[in-house]
Amino acid sequence: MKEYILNLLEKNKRIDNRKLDEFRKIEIQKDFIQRAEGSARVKFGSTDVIVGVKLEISEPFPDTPDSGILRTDAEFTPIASEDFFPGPPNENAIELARIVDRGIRESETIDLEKLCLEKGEKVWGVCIDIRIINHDGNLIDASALAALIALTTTKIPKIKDDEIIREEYSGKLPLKHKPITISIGKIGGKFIIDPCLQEENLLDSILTVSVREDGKICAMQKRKNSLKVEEINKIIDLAVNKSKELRKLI
Amino acid sequence: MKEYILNLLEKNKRIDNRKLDEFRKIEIQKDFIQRAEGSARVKFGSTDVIVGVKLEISEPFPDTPDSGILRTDAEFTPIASEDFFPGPPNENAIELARIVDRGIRESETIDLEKLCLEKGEKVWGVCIDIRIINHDGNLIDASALAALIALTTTKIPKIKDDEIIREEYSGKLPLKHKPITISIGKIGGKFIIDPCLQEENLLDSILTVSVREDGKICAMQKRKNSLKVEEINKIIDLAVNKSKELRKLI
Amino acid sequence: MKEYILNLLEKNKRIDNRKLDEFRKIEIQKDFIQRAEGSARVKFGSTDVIVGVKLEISEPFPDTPDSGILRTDAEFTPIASEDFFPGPPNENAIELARIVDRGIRESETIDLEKLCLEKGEKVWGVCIDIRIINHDGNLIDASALAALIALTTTKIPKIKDDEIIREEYSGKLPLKHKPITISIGKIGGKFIIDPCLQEENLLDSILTVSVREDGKICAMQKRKNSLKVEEINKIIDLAVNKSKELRKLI
Amino acid sequence: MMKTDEKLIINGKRLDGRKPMDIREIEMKVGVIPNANGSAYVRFGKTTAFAAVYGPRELIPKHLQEPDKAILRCYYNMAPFSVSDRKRPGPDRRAVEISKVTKLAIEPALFLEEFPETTIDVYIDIIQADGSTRVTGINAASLALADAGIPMRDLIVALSGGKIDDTLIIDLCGKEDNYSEADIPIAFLPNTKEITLLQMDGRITPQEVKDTIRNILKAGEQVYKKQKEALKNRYK
Amino acid sequence: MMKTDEKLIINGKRLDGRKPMDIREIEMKVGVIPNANGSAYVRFGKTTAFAAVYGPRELIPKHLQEPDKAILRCYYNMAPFSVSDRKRPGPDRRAVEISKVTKLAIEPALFLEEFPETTIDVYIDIIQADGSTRVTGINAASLALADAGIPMRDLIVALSGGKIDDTLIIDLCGKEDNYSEADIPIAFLPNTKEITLLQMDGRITPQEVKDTIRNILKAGEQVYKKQKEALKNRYK
Amino acid sequence: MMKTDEKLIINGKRLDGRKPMDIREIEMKVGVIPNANGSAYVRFGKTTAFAAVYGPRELIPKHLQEPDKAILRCYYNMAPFSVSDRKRPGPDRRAVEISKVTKLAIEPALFLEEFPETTIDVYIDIIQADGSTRVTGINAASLALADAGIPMRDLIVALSGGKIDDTLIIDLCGKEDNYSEADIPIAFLPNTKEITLLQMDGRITPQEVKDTIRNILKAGEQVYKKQKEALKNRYK
Repeated sequence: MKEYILNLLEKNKRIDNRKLDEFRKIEIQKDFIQRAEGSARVKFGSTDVIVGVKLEISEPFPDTPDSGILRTDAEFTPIASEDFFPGPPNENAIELARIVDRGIRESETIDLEKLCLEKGEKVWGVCIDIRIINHDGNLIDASALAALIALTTTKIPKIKDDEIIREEYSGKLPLKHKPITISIGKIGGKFIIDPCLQEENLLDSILTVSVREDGKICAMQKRKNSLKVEEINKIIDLAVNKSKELRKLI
Repeated sequence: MKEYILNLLEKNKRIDNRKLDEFRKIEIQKDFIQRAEGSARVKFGSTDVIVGVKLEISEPFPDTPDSGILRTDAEFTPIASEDFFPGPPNENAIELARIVDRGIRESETIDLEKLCLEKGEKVWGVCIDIRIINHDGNLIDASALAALIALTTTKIPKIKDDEIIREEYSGKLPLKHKPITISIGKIGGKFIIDPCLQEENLLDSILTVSVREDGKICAMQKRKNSLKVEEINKIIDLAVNKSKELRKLI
Repeated sequence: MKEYILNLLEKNKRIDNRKLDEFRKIEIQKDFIQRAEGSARVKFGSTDVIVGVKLEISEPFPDTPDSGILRTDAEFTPIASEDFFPGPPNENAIELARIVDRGIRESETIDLEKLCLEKGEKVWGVCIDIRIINHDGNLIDASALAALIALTTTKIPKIKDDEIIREEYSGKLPLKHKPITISIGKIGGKFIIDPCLQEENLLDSILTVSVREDGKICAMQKRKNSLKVEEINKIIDLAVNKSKELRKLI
Repeated sequence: MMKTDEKLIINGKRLDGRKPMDIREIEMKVGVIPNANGSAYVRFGKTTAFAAVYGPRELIPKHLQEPDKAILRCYYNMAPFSVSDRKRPGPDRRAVEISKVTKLAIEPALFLEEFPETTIDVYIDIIQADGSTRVTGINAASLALADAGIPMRDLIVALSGGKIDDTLIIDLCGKEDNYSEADIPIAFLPNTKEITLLQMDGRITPQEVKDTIRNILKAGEQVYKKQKEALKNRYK
Repeated sequence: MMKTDEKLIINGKRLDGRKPMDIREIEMKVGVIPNANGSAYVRFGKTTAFAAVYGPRELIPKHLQEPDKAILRCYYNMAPFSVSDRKRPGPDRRAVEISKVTKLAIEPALFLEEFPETTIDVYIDIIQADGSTRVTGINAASLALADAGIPMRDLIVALSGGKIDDTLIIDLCGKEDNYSEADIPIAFLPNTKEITLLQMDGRITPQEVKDTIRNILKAGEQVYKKQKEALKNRYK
Repeated sequence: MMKTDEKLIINGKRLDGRKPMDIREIEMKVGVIPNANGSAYVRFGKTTAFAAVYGPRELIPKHLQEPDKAILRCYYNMAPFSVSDRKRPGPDRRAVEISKVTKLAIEPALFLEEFPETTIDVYIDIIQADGSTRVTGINAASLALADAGIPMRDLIVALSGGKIDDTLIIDLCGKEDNYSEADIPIAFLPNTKEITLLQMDGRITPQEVKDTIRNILKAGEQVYKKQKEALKNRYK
C-alpha cells in the first residue's frame, strides 16, 4: 500500500483520486447539539468531529480581570479508532486541543472583553470541547474548522439571580476574527493538503498553519521530522492560499 | 463444592443449615465509633461492615438551596478479602455505595430540608462511609442495614462561630423513613436470601430491592445475568415480606 | 566494592579518605533562583540539591487563624539518578519532604505568627520546594541545610490591592530558630556521618536527628533496620556535637 | 429526585405532547463510524448516543485474557456538552456504575465462549442527554454489536419507565426524570423476555413496579422493530 | 504542634485521669477477620486499629518478585470517620510515610528469606483515632503476623512517649499529641531490645529523649504481656 | 498574549538594553550531573535549564521496546519556584505538549536505529523561567546528548524569535513573551539547516514569519558556537 500511495503521488495523484491540493468532501452540520450553547459537526471525508461550546460563569484571571476565559479540550473517544482507548487525554489529544486553542486565542476570534459580567469577579468562560467520532486523518484541520463554526453558532444564555437560564439566550457570542487552520504535508517532493490517515502515516513532515481573514498568521506547529526553510516558506504561502477556499464554508 | 451446594439447594437446604429464606445470624453494634456523629457495625454471619456518619458544613446544590446534602462512599479495604487491594474504589465498591445511597435518598430517609443552616450558603452535609471489614457475601444488604442504623444513632453537632464543636450535640439527625434493602438470589429454580460468598458465586441472578416501611419500593438493582418477569415479581413480593423481619432489628 | 568499603571502615577509613565523622566538601550558593523569594543550592560532595522558597497568599488553618502556613515538597527529578523516574513523589521523596518539614516546623524556625495578613482570612504561605539535582547519598541532610539557608535568604514580597508584587520586597522572612539535621549511619560497629551513596547502601542502620541551636532535639527518624538504646544514645550525642560544625556554615 | 409544583401531565398529555405510553421520536442508524467493527447512532427525542464495537480482538496484557471465553468490556461516557452545565471529561462514579450494568445488560445476548482469549470492547458515547441515556446507549450498543457481525442470541431492547403526576409512563425525558416519582430503566431480550437490565429508584408500590415492567416489555416491541429496520437499512 | 493555655496535667493526673507512666485501657483480639491469614483488633483507649495479613502469597506481576526473599508490603489507612473532620478516603502523604516506617518497624522481626518470590501484605486500618495511631497499628500488625503463623524472631511492641506540661509521659492521647512538647513513637523487639521504629518531633533535650526511650522500653513490657495474652486467648 | 501600554522598545533598545537581534548572556556547562550519562546546564539571561540523558538503556516493560531502534523519551519539567506564582509540581498540559515537540526537535539528530530495544531518556528541568524555556531546554538536551557520547548528525540549536512594538526580535525574555505580537521558537540542525522545531503564536504577516525564521537561523550560529565551546571546555 505504501509503495502504491507513493507511486501515485509521484504522478500527482492520490488514492482517493483527489488532486494534491484538494480537500476531501467536507460536510458541515450546525447546531447539532441543542444542549450546547453552540455546536458543529464537521466531516472531512470519513474524518468526523463534533465540537460543542458551553458557557459557564467563571472567575477571571487576576491579570485580565475584565476578560472572558477560553478553554479548549479534546477527547479522542475510543469509538473513533481501534487505537484510541479510555483514559485521560494523551499527548496527541492535548496537542490537538492546544493547537486549536492557540488558533482561536491568538487570532482574537472571540471578543473576550465583551464577556465580563462583574469586573474581577465574574466573566463568561467559553469551553470548547472537541470530540473525535471517526479518525481518518487531518484531525486538527477538521477540529479547528468545527470549533470555529461552533463558535459562530454560539449564543449567550440569559442570567437570572446569578444563575444561568439554560436554553434561553440574550444574544450571540461576539466574534472579532475567523482563523482557518490548514495542515500541509510533505511527502517525497510533494506537498499535499488534508491527508487521509493512510497518507498521514507516510508523511515526511507536516506543518499546521492558522491564517486569519486579514492574511495574518496566528499559529503554526511543525508536527513531524524536519523541514527546510524554503519548504516552510512554500507551505506558508500554500496555507494562506488554501485558507481562502475553506473560509468560504463558514 | 459447587455440586454439593447445588444438591443441597435442590432439597431446600443450605451449607450452613439455613432455610432458603433465612438470614444468617445478624449482630448489630451501635455507636461503635465515638468520633463519628453516628455509627454502626453489622455482621451477617461472618460478613462484617462498619458504617460511620460524619456531618460537615457544606454548600448546598444550586437547585436545592435549603436542603442538606447526602453523600455515600464505600471502601473495600484490603483487610476484608484476599481479592481486595489498595487503590481507589473499583466498580463494585462504587456500585455498592450508589445502591445504598439510592435506598436512603429515594426513600427520603433523612429529612434534608431540616438540615439548612443558611439558605443557599450553608447546609449540613451527611457523609456516610461504608467500610467492609470481612467479606462473606451479601455486602449490600449488610451495608444498607448498617447505614440505616448508623443514621438512627446520628447526632447533630453544635456550631459556634461558624465552626463545628465536635462531640457536643444539639439534637438527633431528623429521619422521615426507614428503608430496608434485601437482595434475593436465584439459583436453579430456588430463591434464597442473604447468600454467603460461596453461594453468591453460584447464583444465576440476583435482584436487590429496597422497601420502605409503608411498603413502597424505593430502589432496585439486578446485579447478574437475567431474570424473567414472573421471577422479578416473585422476588419483589418476597423482598417486601422479608423486609419486615429485618426492620424489627432497627 | 562492598568488602573494600567495609574493610576500610574497620580501619576507620572511608573510600574518599574522609574520617568517620567528617563531612564531604560542602558548597553553598545562595540566591540561586532570582524568581524565588529565597533559594539555595547545597552540595555535599557530588550530592546536589536546590531549594526554592515561594511565598503565596493563603487561607490559614481554622485552628490557627493568625498563623502563616508552611508547606514542604520534594521532587526526586529524574535528572538526578538513573533510579528516579517521572511521576508523582514516591515514598522516599515524601519521607524526605516530611522529615525536612518537621525539622523546620518543630524547631519553630519560622515565626509564623508574624505572617498573618488578615486574621482568619489571609496569611502568608511559605512553600519550600526541594529539588534533587544529583543523588550521591545523604539527601536529607543536604536538603535540610539547603532549606534552612534558603529560608535565611527569603524576602517577603510587597502587596498592593491584594495582589503580590513579585520581585519587590517589604522585608525579610522572620526566623526564630535554626535547626541542623544530621544523619548518622551505623555500619559494623562504626558510626559515620554524611554517607555517600555507596556507603548508604551498606549501612546497618541510620538515624536522622535535627538539633536546634539551643541543643534541643526537634526531630528524629530511624530509617533502616534496628538500633539498640545505647547506639541511639551515642548517635544523639554525636549529632548534637556535629550540628555545631554544620551550623557555622549558615 | 427533586420536587416541583409544575404539573408534568396536563389533560393526559406530557410536557412534549406525548401520551403516557408514547415513546419519543426514535432515530437509529447503523454503520456510522467507519473505523469500528460495528457502530450505531441512536436518538430518542434529544437524547443521542453513538456506540462502537471493536473486537473480538486480542486482549493485552495477556494475563487479563480468559482461556475459554471473550472478555466483554463496556464504557459509557458523556460528552462535556451533552448536559446543561458542562460536565468534566472522564468517567465519574455514575458512569462507572452505568458501564457495569450495561455490560450485564449486554452479556446474556452474546456467545462469549466462541472467542476465547479476546476482548470485545463496546464504547458508548452520549453526545446529548435528555433523560434515559443509559437505555439509549444500550440500544445503540445492541445495534453496533449486530453491525459488527458478532453472533447474538437476540438484539437487546432497552426502554425506561416511571411515574409522574400519579401516572405510569414510559421513555422519560430529562425533566420527567428529574421530577419523577420513579425511574425504571430496563433492557431485555425480546424473544425470551429475559430481563437483563433492571434498576429502579423512586417511591412507588410493588404493583406499580410490576405494571411498569409489563408496560416496557410491551412498548419495547416498537423499539425492537426500529432496531431491525435500522439493520435492514444498513444493507439497502 | 499547637499551643494551649489549658493545663494538661493537674495534680499529677492527665486529662483522662492517668498518671504520667500509665497506659490507657488496652483491648487486643486476634483472628477477628476470618478471610485473612492472620488478623487482629487493637484498641488503646479510643484509638482503634484492625490489621490483616495476607500471605505469604504469589507476587504479581512477577518482575516485582525477589528471588531470594519475600517482599513485605505495609499499608496504613484511616477510615474517613476516624477523625473529627471527615478525612477523604485514600492515602495522604502522612499515610505514605507511616506505611513506610511501619514496614521498617516490622521487617526486622521476620524471616523473609524463608519465602522467596512471595509477598506478605500487612494492612492496617485505623477506624478511630485518638492519638498514637501508628503504634496501635504496629501492635495490631504484630498480632496479625503471629496469628498468620508467619515465623517471627519476636513480637513487635509499640508505644508512644512524649512530654506535656514539663512532664515525660507515655501513650499520648489525641489532645496530648496536639499540644505536646514532644511525641516519640517507638517500636521494639522485647527480647533483644532492638528498636525498629523511632520517630520524634517536638522540642526537648537530648536527655529527655533518652529518658523517654527508656520509659517506653520499660512500659512496653505491659503491651508485650497483653499481646501474648491475646494470642493465648485465640486458642482457648 | 496580553496587551500593555508600556513600550517594550525605546530608542531601539529592549527593556534589558539589548538591540533587536541581540541574544541574552549565554552560559553553558556540560557534565554537571555526575550520575547522568550526559548532562548540561544552560542559561539564557535568567532562564535556566538542566538536562540529563540516561541511556541508551534497557526499556522495561519489554512490550514497549522497538526491535529495530531505540525509543526516545523526552520530559520537560518546571520547578515550582521557577515562575512568579508557584507552580504545582508535575506536568501540566503545556508541559506534555512541550515534551512532545522537544522529542520531535531532537529525534532527527539521532541514529536511533543503532540502539535497538533500548530507550534514550532525555530529562529537561527548568529551574528558572524568564521566557524561551523550551528552546533553552532543547539547547541543554543537545549538549547532554553529546556529553553522553550518543552519536549525532549534528548538535541541535534552538532559539526563539518574535515581534514586539512593530520590531522583529530574537531570544524573547518573559516580559517580551507576555506582550509580544508573535513568539516563534525554532530548533534546527546547523549543518543542514533542517528545522526540527517550529511553533508560532501571535498575529503577524507571512513575510514576518519568514524573516523571523531567517533571523533565527543566522543568530543561531552564535548559539552553535557556544555549544561547541562548552563541549570543548568539558575536556580541558
